[in-house]
Amino acid sequence: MITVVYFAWLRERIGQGREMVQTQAKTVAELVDQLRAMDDYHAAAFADLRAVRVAVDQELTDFDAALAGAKEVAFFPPMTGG
Amino acid sequence: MITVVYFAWLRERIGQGREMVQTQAKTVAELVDQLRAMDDYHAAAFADLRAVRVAVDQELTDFDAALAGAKEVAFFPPMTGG
Amino acid sequence: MQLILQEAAFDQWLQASAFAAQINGAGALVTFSGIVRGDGGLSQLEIEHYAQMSRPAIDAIMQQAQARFGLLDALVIHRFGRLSVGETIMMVATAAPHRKDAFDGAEFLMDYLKSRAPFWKKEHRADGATWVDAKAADEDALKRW
Amino acid sequence: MQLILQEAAFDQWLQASAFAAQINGAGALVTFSGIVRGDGGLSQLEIEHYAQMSRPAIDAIMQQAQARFGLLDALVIHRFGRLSVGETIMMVATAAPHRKDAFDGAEFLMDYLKSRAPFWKKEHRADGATWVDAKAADEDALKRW
Repeated sequence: MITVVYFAWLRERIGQGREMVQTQAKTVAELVDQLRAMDDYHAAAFADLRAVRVAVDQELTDFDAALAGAKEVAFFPPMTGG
Repeated sequence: MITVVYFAWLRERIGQGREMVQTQAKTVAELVDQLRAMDDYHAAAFADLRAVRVAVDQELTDFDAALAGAKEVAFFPPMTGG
Repeated sequence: MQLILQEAAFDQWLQASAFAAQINGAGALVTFSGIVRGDGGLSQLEIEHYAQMSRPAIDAIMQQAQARFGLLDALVIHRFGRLSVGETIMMVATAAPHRKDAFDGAEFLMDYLKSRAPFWKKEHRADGATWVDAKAADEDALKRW
Repeated sequence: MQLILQEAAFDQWLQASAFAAQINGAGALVTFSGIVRGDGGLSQLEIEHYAQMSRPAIDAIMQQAQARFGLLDALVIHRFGRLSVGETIMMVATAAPHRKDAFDGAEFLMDYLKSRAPFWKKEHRADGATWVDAKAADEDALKRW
């Protein structure tokens, strides 16, 4: 089980900010494939990965990153802080 | 008659901050030659012109600048404001 | 170094004053404040953040800035929640012996906060709300560091 | 825009607060303050200026900065006379719609004040006093503008 969290328009498109996901995904990319297959909302959120950033256990990373031991994966648009 | 003013170590070396000078100098460089000839203090202050900056009527300029109509010439080291 | 993340408003000049008062040996202090602008009929700016990540991410950016520019100290305050036009969104303050490091440290912090701190802005207007797109210029700004 | 040249101490954060309060439409505020450091046993910093020239020279620098960076407003305060360690020598504040212009405006003002405003610093120590030499780096800093 892994916690998946969403922010900004990804959160809105998916309709929730947090969900628990049972997964055998070895990488972020595999997890994204699994999430896309869940329903149209997830598919829409992940339609264009160029607009999506990912953090594994609160560290920015990329879609190739391994998920071994990961507790929380976050998906969000490019950041607009400051 | 022209007012000549000095700042920082030029003022100290010359021993005064302001003097009135009767001059026919056409440029700053000619005025410097005249000042140098006045006494050893002036000669010492103007020994190395690379270390001296000049303003004519409160505008930074260079030693070639004309003095026609000038009221006040200022000599000082490179500025250290801020 | 101090990092404050809060929903409540803060007095940036009181914070800057307290920051300055506890520093020894600084020759240069720089502050930056970001303020909500009312452009294009904006009524409110909503700021969402990833609370579990924003503190460690900004802490890491601050440590990088301190090491790289020899900062004597740095302060970051960033709000989240809903802000009105004219309110201060965030501030950065840096202290260094000389001006270049204080300026560079503050600009480095701002450039990284813009594109690497997990905050997202949503602009509310009379006719709806839209998420602010990240600007290519902000991503480019990181390249000079 | 406001320029204050005075011998008396000033409260930089009170000044910054007043500056910020009267601006409309700013998205970014930057302040810089220069402080007397006690390096090498310095006891006092003496600042001499060319009073008839310093105001028009700095006014011209401020107007250049405003035009070039689209500043909404700018403030410069510069002291002269004798200052003790820890005292604020001068400050600059800039306001602009976006952060890059506010930062660039403040750095431009500082770079020009350093090398083009008629001020000279003398460092007083237990064993005597010496005029501060202009740094090649400060002259070089002007080349980027």
